[in-house]
Amino acid sequence: MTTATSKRLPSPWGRLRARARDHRSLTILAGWAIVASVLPVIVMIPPLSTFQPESLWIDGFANAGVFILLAMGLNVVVGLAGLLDLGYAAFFAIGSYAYAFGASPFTNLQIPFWPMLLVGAVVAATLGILLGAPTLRLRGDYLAIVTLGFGEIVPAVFLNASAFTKGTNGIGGIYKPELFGFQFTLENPVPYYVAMVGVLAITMVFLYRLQGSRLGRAWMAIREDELAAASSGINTITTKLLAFALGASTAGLAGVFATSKLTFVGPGQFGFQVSFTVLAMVVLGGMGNIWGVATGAFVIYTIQAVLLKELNQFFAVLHVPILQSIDFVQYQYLLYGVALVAMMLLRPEGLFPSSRRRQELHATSDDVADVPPPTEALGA
Amino acid sequence: MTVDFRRVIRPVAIGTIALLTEYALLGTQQFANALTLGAIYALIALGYTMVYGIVELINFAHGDIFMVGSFLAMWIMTTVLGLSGPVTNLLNLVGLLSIVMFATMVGMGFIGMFIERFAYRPLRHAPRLAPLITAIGVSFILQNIISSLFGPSPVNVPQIVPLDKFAFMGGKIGYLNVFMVVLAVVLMIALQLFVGRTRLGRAMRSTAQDREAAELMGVDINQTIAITFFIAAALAGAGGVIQGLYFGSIKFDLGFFVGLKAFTAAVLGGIGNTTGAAIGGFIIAFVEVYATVLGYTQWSEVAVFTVLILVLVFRPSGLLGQQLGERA
Amino acid sequence: MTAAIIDPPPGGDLILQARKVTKAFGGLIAVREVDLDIPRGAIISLIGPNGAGKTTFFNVIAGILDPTSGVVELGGRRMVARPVRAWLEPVTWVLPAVIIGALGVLAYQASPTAGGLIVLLALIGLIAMLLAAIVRPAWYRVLLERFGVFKSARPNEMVRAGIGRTFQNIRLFANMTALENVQVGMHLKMKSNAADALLSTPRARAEETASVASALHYLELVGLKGRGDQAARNLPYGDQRRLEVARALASEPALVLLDEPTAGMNPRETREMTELIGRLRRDLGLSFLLIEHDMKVVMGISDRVTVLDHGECIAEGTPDEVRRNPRVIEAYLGRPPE
Amino acid sequence: MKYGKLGALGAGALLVFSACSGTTATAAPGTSTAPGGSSAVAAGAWCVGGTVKIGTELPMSGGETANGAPTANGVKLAIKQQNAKGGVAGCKLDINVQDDALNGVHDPQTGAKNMQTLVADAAVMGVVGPFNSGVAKAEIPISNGAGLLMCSPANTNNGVTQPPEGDTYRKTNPTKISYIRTASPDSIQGPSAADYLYKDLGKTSVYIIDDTETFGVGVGDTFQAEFKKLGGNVVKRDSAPKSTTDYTPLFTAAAALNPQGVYLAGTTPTGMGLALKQGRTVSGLETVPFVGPDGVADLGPGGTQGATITIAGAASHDVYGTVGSAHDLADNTFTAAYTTEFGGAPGAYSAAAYACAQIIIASLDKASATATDLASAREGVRANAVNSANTFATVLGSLNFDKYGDNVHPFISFYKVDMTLAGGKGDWTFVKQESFSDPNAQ
Repeated sequence: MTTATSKRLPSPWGRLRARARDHRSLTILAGWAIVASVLPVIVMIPPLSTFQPESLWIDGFANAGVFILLAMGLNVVVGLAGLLDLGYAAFFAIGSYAYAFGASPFTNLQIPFWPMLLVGAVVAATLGILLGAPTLRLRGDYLAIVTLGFGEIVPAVFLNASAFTKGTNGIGGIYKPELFGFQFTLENPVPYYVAMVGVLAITMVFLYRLQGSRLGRAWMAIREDELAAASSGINTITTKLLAFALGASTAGLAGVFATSKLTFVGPGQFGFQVSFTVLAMVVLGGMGNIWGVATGAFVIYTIQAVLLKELNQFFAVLHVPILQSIDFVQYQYLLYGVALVAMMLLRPEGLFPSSRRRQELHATSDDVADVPPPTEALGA
Repeated sequence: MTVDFRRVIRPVAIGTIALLTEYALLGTQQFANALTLGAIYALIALGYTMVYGIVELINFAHGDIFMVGSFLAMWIMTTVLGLSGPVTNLLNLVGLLSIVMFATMVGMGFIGMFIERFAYRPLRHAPRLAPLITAIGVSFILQNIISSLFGPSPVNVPQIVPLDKFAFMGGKIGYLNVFMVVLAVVLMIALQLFVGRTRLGRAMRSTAQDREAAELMGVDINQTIAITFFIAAALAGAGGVIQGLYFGSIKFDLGFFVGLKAFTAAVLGGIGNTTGAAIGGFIIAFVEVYATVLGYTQWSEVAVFTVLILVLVFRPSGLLGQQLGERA
Repeated sequence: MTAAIIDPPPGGDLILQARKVTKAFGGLIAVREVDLDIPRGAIISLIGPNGAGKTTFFNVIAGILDPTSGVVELGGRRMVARPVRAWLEPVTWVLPAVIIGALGVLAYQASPTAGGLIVLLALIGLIAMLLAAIVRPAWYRVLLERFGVFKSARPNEMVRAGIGRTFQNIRLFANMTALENVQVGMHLKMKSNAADALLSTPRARAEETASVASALHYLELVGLKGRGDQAARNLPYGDQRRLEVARALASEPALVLLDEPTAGMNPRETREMTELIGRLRRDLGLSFLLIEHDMKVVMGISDRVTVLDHGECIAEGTPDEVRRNPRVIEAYLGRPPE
Repeated sequence: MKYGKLGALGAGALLVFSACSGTTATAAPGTSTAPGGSSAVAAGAWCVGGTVKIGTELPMSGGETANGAPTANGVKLAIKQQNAKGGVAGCKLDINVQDDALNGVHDPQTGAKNMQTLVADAAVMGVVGPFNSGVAKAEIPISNGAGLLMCSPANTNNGVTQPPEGDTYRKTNPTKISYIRTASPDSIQGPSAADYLYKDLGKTSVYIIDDTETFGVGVGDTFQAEFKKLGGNVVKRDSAPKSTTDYTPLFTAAAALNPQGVYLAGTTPTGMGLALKQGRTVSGLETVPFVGPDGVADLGPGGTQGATITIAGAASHDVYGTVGSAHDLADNTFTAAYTTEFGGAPGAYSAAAYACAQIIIASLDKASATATDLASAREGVRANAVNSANTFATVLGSLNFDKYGDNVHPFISFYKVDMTLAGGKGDWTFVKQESFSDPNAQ
């Protein structure tokens, strides 16, 4: 099919696209390299440069990267496998605490950052499987409420098991990353930015490869019709668990990264708001479309963390008398709510819907009625 | 109507035994506390379950509709009726309560319909998660409107029902507690009768079963869904009234967590099933009170969700899930 | 067209054997003590009026429903039956952990560190057993058998054992392309795992290329050549039925269950489908179990026919025998099958 | 931490400021004279652009607006008053408001980003905030590296400043601390309330309920330890998160154990006002004393929006509270000025924020003598503020800070609610005050 398309498009652009399809991983890496080098230039151009200095923009991009990771991970669970997860922040919390335990004065351990990235991902994946296991028999919205419950339980455990987690005080003074003797500092956001772009690019390559693999097809098949997938030989249970595990491991990565940058972790950082925000990013970006989801995350993070916070300044620049007198900081969540509703009403399929998966989660699978769900999952 | 053992006597018997057991374990005072809390959860859970049953939407803004209801009731009592404290004349009290209850329920009903019209109806044929995100957006909007109107601090509600108590079986029970539970039960029965015995109720049930078929049979889908939202929001409004009367203090962000527990209750009982929602509400309240009595208040949320997960692992459609023929 | 009626091969080379299968939903008995043998290479049809329990029987065979009683054997191996001692299974999860945990508590008196480690070990053991229970690897099933526990195979395990199926109301992966639908059917035959995919190993890439070629082959086989790029939901109805057959074939089954393969088809499409089934049996040596309403198809293609009515088997035999059976005629309201 | 009506500019402070302005004042052409101010003065060369800023880093949106907005108002009031006097050494003051709430909840990540923003704004001389200890722990490493002064009006968690934990936040510049706080740490406030309940009120058993927040758990733990040490009996300890709406079951269970008193370890915005209101209605607790830290003793009279007495209403009798500062300087000047300016009573932490602004202004005034540019002025503010030799006269009384940034001479004042005040709505009345030695002296 690929060859057929490239034959039909002899234009340079078409050839480029065809080549990009044939060498997807390289294209992604190159794309990230371009984006990463262009972004710092863009923010030097007014009006963006008037909001905040460049170093803060770069710092913000590194933070946005955390949410892009989260959104790409949740996309595996919700977008590809069709499992509605409302408690995704739990795995973010697990990754964060994993790093705090591995590299802070609290435990007297100082495991280096890079292996901890892997440890965080593995720990989160393991717990993803454990938390996913009881939910395997559940469908749709029952799954949603149980995952929402897990999203509340995990931070509550970190809060209440204070002997092991310092409870509500949180763990501070966490060590910062180091690379070949080069120490990351809080003053200079550039190393974090570069590292984040690297992690993002590699994660995205991995996710695209997974999506195009046997496993990715199995996820999509389960999303489309679980019973038909099982009847085609797919082990729905392990496949779903793998989706939970891979989604959770991405959140674990994000947690380790965010914590190493913030140097502090507390149980209050992982409320339902985080899960909902990430879900909104996935839906807004266009479920199932990896780069669309990444863009959605970037857009929402920028709205939330930059535009809404700088509204006063923005309207001050505009010199509109009435607007200048309003304190927009007070109303930012009202505006955020309005923005969420407006964006969904305008683009219910998301900004960049993946063309063939536009119908996903449309179907309510009425036709399952005559066949009860497989009853053999756990304990039955 | 014949009394069918499976449908009526058995559930009533199980319920009675369960309640008596709870009573024996908790004692009068805590039992009354749990019932009162359960009444509020149940009223909100009904709204979740009705909306879900008919449009398959987790209406995350429903908890905030409950919150708005409590503020509307407070505003009616203080600004419109000029009340500030207990009303001791029983006739006056009944009259005032009816006015507040009626006005709040109708007002909230219209707010519910309004939200449905503008935030959910345009997305009826969109991917299923789109309305979920607008629901979250509506929740933000409602919270922030209330917080800019009434301020972010807790706001006092005139407790027009005197907080007097009477001695009962070794404990002291407030008249208000009794009123709340009775009101909740009356509203639930009224809802059952409405859904089961009226033309509109039939339209709602048929729409929930198969929207297209219902439409072909001449049911006005838009109207039916709007009425569902009206009733759901009105019930949440009733919950808001008693929340204010009982606790005497409300806050713009109280909706989320109460709503979350009510939603849990709805799922626990089998979402789409109104009886299940009511039962779920009381179960959640009892679990919470248990956690408190045992000294693990900070774990009560964990306990609530653990119960939910355990129930769903063994009954994936909730306690009464199959009864209404849930669409897998 | 008429297919040659072959006798069951001697020596009882049965691919599937269902014995006294009963399935009750609450008080309603959908299938009552139905026996069915499918010899290798045979085409067997299951007919009966609507609501006779045909699809329920199908779902039991496919591992979707547990029977109330009775056994389904594949190649002599018991695959589906009522669960036996299922309550013992949770015990196998918890028992090791409880024993090790108790040891740990005892050890805790002597040395807290050792005790703590043993309790940790118990926890890990518990988690491992739970995961094993979910994934059900071979050793776990052997373990269960040793405890005398029996649980029916899951649908995907039935596919692995050699059964492919289609559905009465087409259940394709509507938003995936026809090619991808067939590739999903090949899932079991592919070996690359998540790690292969992440690293894009040569083996994964080779397998992927091979799977495309193979899927195109299956599409061609069912007559969907050149349709591979189309989303399944955009295909015409008849093509969707064919695609479902291609997906079922992709798992390389020995026995294919077809649930009303010609429902809703026009006469030409019906004829093509009938020919396809005959060709597949001839070329690939596959066995078929059909549910079919179109008597022309049934009588023309089947080696043997089983008739269900109200969940009971009322007749079994060659098409001619069944055609003449008075009970069958009666079941079809006196309308004699032509 | 909560000083509602403690208000009042120390008379000394006023004198100091006007004296400073007076000595350096020379009339500057083109600078408008602020109404009521003494005179306009020319800004020194260090004051690039004629304006410097005080940053605020508080939760300003969503559910925590009630914490942040009135606190920031305290800073706005101080800046307005100072500008009316011609600014600091001729340099006008402005404010840089940052909001650390993300989705309506304080967020350390957002706080850290805000701190970066404030560091990047060269005109910011000092920062008032943060509100939450968790946010502070993410921000101090940044301000420590950049040498920007933070003055928290609300943090009380011991670990923020005190070693060993406090050291982990000051790793970049261990000797140049950048963080001070006006409130007494939990280790002083909790035990003093225990002493008061046990010795002064003569109660030997207590029920403790905390709000699971850093502050509540901190004072709850220290209260509990001290009460037990005194020989008292803690009948039950509960933790109820701020999402709790129904406290009745908690108090019903506790009342069965017949406590002679209740300690409300937390703040009114996180539910302790509701807990008081509901706890009173439970049989057996109608008359026992309820004691709370400064999060409960907000010193707001009944009728003020959000004040403990307003929320608890008639249940506010027999309520006692501790406040982590001296009472003797208090008068109503601050409260009056605040009410005039913002049309409502000050919030719980408004006065403390005002005091922080006073410290930054006084330090800047001192630093302006030697400053050559904004950077040196910023460093001067930091060095002056954290120098324990400098004593600042503030609305909270005189403050100076030890090597970890804690107040050298913490005071605890004790208040009780008198229901006859404020027209029958009830108000706090002063009972006594105690001084403590430096919490970090050992």
